Amino acid sequence: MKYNGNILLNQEIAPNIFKMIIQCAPVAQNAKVGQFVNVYTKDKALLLPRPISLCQFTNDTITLLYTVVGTGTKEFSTYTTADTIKISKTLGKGFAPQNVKTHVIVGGGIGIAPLLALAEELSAQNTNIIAVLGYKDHQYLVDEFKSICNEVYVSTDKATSGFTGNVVDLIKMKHISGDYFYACGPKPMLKALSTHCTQKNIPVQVSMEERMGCGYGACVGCNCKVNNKNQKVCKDGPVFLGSEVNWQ
Amino acid sequence: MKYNGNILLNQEIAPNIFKMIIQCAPVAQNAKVGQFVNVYTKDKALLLPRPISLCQFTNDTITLLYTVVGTGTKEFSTYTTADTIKISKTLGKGFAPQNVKTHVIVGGGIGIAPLLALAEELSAQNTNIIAVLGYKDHQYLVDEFKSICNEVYVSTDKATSGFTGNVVDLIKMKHISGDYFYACGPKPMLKALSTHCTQKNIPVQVSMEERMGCGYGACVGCNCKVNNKNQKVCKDGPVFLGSEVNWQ
Amino acid sequence: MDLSVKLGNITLKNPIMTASGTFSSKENSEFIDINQLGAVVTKGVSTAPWDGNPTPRIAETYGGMINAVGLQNDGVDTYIENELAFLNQFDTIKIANIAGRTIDEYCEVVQKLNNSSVDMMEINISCPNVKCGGIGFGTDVALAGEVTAQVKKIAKKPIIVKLTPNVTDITEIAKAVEAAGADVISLINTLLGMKIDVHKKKCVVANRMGGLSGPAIKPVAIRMVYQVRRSVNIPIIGLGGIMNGEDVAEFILAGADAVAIGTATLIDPTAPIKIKNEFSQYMDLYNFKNISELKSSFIN
Amino acid sequence: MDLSVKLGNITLKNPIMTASGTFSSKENSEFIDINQLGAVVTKGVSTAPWDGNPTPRIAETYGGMINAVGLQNDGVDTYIENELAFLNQFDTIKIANIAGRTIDEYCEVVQKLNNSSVDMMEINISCPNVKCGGIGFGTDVALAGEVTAQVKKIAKKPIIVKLTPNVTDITEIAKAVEAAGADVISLINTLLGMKIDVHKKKCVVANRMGGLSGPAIKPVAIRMVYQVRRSVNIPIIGLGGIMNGEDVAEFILAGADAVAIGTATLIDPTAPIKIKNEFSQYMDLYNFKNISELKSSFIN
Ligand SMILES: Cc1cc2nc3c(=O)[nH]c(=O)nc-3n(C[C@H](O)[C@H](O)[C@H](O)COP(=O)(O)OP(=O)(O)OC[C@H]3O[C@@H](n4cnc5c(N)ncnc54)[C@H](O)[C@@H]3O)c2cc1C
Ligand SMILES: Cc1cc2nc3c(=O)[nH]c(=O)nc-3n(C[C@H](O)[C@H](O)[C@H](O)COP(=O)(O)OP(=O)(O)OC[C@H]3O[C@@H](n4cnc5c(N)ncnc54)[C@H](O)[C@@H]3O)c2cc1C
Ligand SMILES: Cc1cc2nc3c(=O)[nH]c(=O)nc-3n(C[C@H](O)[C@H](O)[C@H](O)COP(=O)(O)O)c2cc1C
Ligand SMILES: Cc1cc2nc3c(=O)[nH]c(=O)nc-3n(C[C@H](O)[C@H](O)[C@H](O)COP(=O)(O)O)c2cc1C
Ligand code: FES
Ligand code: FES
Repeated sequence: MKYNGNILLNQEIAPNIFKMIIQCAPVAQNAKVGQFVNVYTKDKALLLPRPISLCQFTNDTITLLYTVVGTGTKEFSTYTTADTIKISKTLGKGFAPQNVKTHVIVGGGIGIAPLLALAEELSAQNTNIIAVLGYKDHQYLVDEFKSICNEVYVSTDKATSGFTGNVVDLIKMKHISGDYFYACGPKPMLKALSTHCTQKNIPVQVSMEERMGCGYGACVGCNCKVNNKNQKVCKDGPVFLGSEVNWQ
Repeated sequence: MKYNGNILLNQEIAPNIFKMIIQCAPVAQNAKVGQFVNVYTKDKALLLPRPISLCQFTNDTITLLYTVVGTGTKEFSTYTTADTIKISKTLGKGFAPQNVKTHVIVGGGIGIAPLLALAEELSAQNTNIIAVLGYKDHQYLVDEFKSICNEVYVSTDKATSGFTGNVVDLIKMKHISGDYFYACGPKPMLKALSTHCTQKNIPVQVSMEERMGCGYGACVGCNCKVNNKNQKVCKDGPVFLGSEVNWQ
Repeated sequence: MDLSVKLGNITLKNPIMTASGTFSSKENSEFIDINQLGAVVTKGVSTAPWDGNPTPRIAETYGGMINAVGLQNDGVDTYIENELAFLNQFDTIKIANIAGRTIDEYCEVVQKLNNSSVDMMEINISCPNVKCGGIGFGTDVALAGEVTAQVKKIAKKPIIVKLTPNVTDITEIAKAVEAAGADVISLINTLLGMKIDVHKKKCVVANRMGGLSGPAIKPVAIRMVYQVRRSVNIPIIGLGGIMNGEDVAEFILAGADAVAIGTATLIDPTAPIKIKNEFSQYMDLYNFKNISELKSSFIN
Repeated sequence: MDLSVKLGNITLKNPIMTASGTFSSKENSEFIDINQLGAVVTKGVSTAPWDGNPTPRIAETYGGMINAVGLQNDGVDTYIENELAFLNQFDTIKIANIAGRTIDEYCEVVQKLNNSSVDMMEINISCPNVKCGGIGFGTDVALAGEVTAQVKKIAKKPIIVKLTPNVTDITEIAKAVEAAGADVISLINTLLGMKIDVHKKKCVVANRMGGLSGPAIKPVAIRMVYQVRRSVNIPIIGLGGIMNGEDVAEFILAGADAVAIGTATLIDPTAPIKIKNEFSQYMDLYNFKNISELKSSFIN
């Protein structure tokens, strides 16, 4: 089932990174942090929907942040507020916000997007939130995180500002720690962070990414071994406990 | 090579029949009566261009008349003046207007469209033009023909107005004749008219239609036997002498 | 309008089935009413659990997709306990799709399903034959007949044999499985395909090659259904690239008795019902009162 | 950047060729500069004129097209007088595509072209073999080898054998034609397909079945080039669904030495040049200095 959404905003917020706000109450109503939607292209040569995480949401809107990497995301980047967009309902099991004193949120690249909704939800509790954000070069969402987090650390691969290197190195160097970690980003980052957290005996929820066919659990395309069992990233995840993922 | 045209008008002039005026000087400049253009769809599931005849043209515009029959023409019917449309240069050898006293123009259905440009060109000569137009039920372009032809006869398959039946029967019944015939329409009509003209010893140019691949002479998809030789409708035609077509 | 069709002794309330591997009963039931389907074909099941291929398993192609799931499944026992038990609540025909690497493996699954609630079993002969060095059962006339005959010997439910299109002459294989006792033939499975990422300079799916499905392959499927319809007398389930109601009609005109929806369901979980409704409208448009009327309207 | 490639002894200035039957030298020369092409492959030519199939010959499918032209051509004598004479003015490699219903017919055409200006000849073994009851030369290992061997015996120019994808195992056919002396292999020809008009209730093309081409079939072509590259040592011309410069790179990464543009040229007569330019840009983007660098960048 496809829902029609109205585009309220579609703006390039950093080179090749777009922020799109879609008005679609039936979809937004059921949104949970860490979920994603399947976004359909108009280009009929492309059959499969594009999974994009919820960056933020309200009662009747969802906000997506996407990098233009191929034909589909290039198409999305051309949409204006005159266009409508077809999306699925929200899919997947998102993050499970914990009840602890200090949360550490770790994002790499476009994986930072879904963590904003998480930070917003956590900020409703009266707890400490530390965000560690890693970028290739250009930064985005840093201000949004700063306005709701107690501490925000930034690293870039290229020396643009802040720490140069990857987020896990930054965490180690600055001894950033807390009671619970949440992360989203490239697999090597998630793996390194999981290893780090497991050593320190701190639980970490990681949002995994895998090439998807259907996004709702029918095709078994997005397999991930968790606790030695085959799990569907789209349906059983995308969020798993880092300590339980069978990293390869 | 595809040209970008601006849509100046796209209007339903009869049920399912649309008139589209496209501004595209490089294409319009070389237009000849009886030629067609390849029109490209935006729908990428459809690869092949749609051949549509020139109904009229000026120095910088071409006018197309098209029936909505399938996916491609349905897409065209949704275009507005905000859209651009991709077309080829004008293709094919069109009608060869003759220098005679009385011209008879015979059109059936959407085949009437390219005959308007022909009538306009012939009307520049100071000669007699008789038009015989056959419709299923709803009529279009009749006023345009009336304003430039000396006589206009109309037939409809369903008794809406004028003669009920096909154009060839009408021609026979009313003894419509002249020095030279030009025709465009469904194959059975062209065949019957050619037989009639050959009997009466009057030359007739017929514009043939065949399912096309390329429209410019590369694929040999649009074969038609003329004078016992294989001819390409798109390149050697679409207009042939009715007496030379090997009718099947 | 009567949309019911018969596959041998089994009557389907309408010709719309799901295609194996593209429909998950629990997941899809959240989107559609399974009672409205002619039949549900579940994903390939083997004796013991299979792990499938490494990821990525999916690639997108022009008008199609490639999958190399590698028949990952939890084995027939879990299948009976979970998916089949779940399906029992619905009023539809239940068809198990069976995978195996040897004839014995196929037979073992059939044996276990004989006393289950499945109505029919579909033998997927695209699996590699381990004994014959990995050559597919479905690409060899003798092996295709052999696996069919052995399965038929023990099966207590009607047997559908699902053919692969990756063969020189589909009619030879179809005739062999009919001669060996198949009750129904289904076709086509996926075409073997590959996609290379020109930026990463490597194959998109980890397994390199995979199965091409979707509307891109429909002309091959229609051709094969047409050829097989003129070569055998048993019913045919047609599939490959069905995206809408007219595609269903095209398969039935080509000679199919029922059809299955695959890739379309992955794109949109409600596709089988949407397509069923469109097909009803098509039947209405031409005033066909039943499927035979449509079928016999074909002008050969 | 050096785009030149070698097919045996013959050097092409770039890997972009035209695909047989989708390019007409005179017609296309009105749109593009033929001198810029690596090679021109002309449409199938036979001993005597062939009439081809009745119309309609063309159908459109999702991301592809079906053609059943039926190798209509005016015979080899007219070909030499007209198209070849016209092509002589251009600085490009000229390749004749040869059709035949018997080995003798193939040989007769080869004989006549031996003393012409063609640089290479491409044997299209998808034609039905009249002697063996219409079975295609290209679908039978022995016949494929036989026609290649006979042609090679008399040919004074390098011989390309063009394979059909409608086979169970393309590598067997490829190995047979290599063993029989083929200098180059080209693949793929079209997949056998069919389309039915659900409103008219009949096949869209008069011949019922036809050849499916276009981007829809590219994954099958890539897979076969990949397989054949790992089975034979002679050069490969890859084709099937190439629409842009990245598609060219994909074929070369899969193992092709040169590529041919088919359906894309029918859609847009300037396609071969447009695609060549896009491919140059791709080479530039990754700083490849020649085709071998691209080829060996493939991560297997
Ligand atoms: C659960 C999930 C959530 C995601 N959330 C976001 C998000 O919030 N923002 C965002 O920008 N991207 C997100 N992605 C990735 C996004 O889905 C892909 O970037 C997108 O589908 C690419 O589409 P395309 O047509 O532009 O690229 P294509 O033309 O399809 O491919 C271009 C390149 O992109 C890569 N790619 C394509 N599809 C995927 C995929 N499904 N996963 C990973 N890489 C892929 C491949 O390397 C390919 O070579 C998410 C993916 C998943 C699985
Ligand atoms: C030289 C030439 C000039 C033409 N001029 C006109 C014109 O001025 N106005 C106009 O309305 N139409 C014209 N046509 C026909 C027009 O090209 C087709 O109606 C159009 O391509 C259909 O496209 P579609 O995507 O809507 O239909 P599709 O979805 O492709 O097909 C729907 C149905 O339309 C018919 N059809 C499709 N393509 C053709 C074709 N090339 N020729 C005949 N029938 C076809 C078939 O019966 C098919 O079942 C012309 C055709 C030719 C060859
Ligand atoms: C992700 C995926 C998994 C599949 N798994 C199976 C399977 O387990 N058994 C089987 O017989 N066919 C399987 N198939 C093939 C489909 O059932 C069907 O034959 C094929 O996809 C063509 O139909 P379509 O074009 O409608 O998808 C699978 C196809 C896909 C796309
Ligand atoms: C209209 C048409 C005519 C063709 N004629 C020939 C031919 O005469 N000889 C031949 O070997 N291949 C012929 N082919 C096949 C093409 O050369 C090519 O192998 C096939 O179309 C796949 O490439 P593509 O997808 O780029 O079109 C023809 C293809 C088309 C579409
Ligand atoms: S993407 Fe299909 S099961 Fe996850
Ligand atoms: S349509 Fe291709 S030659 Fe006429």
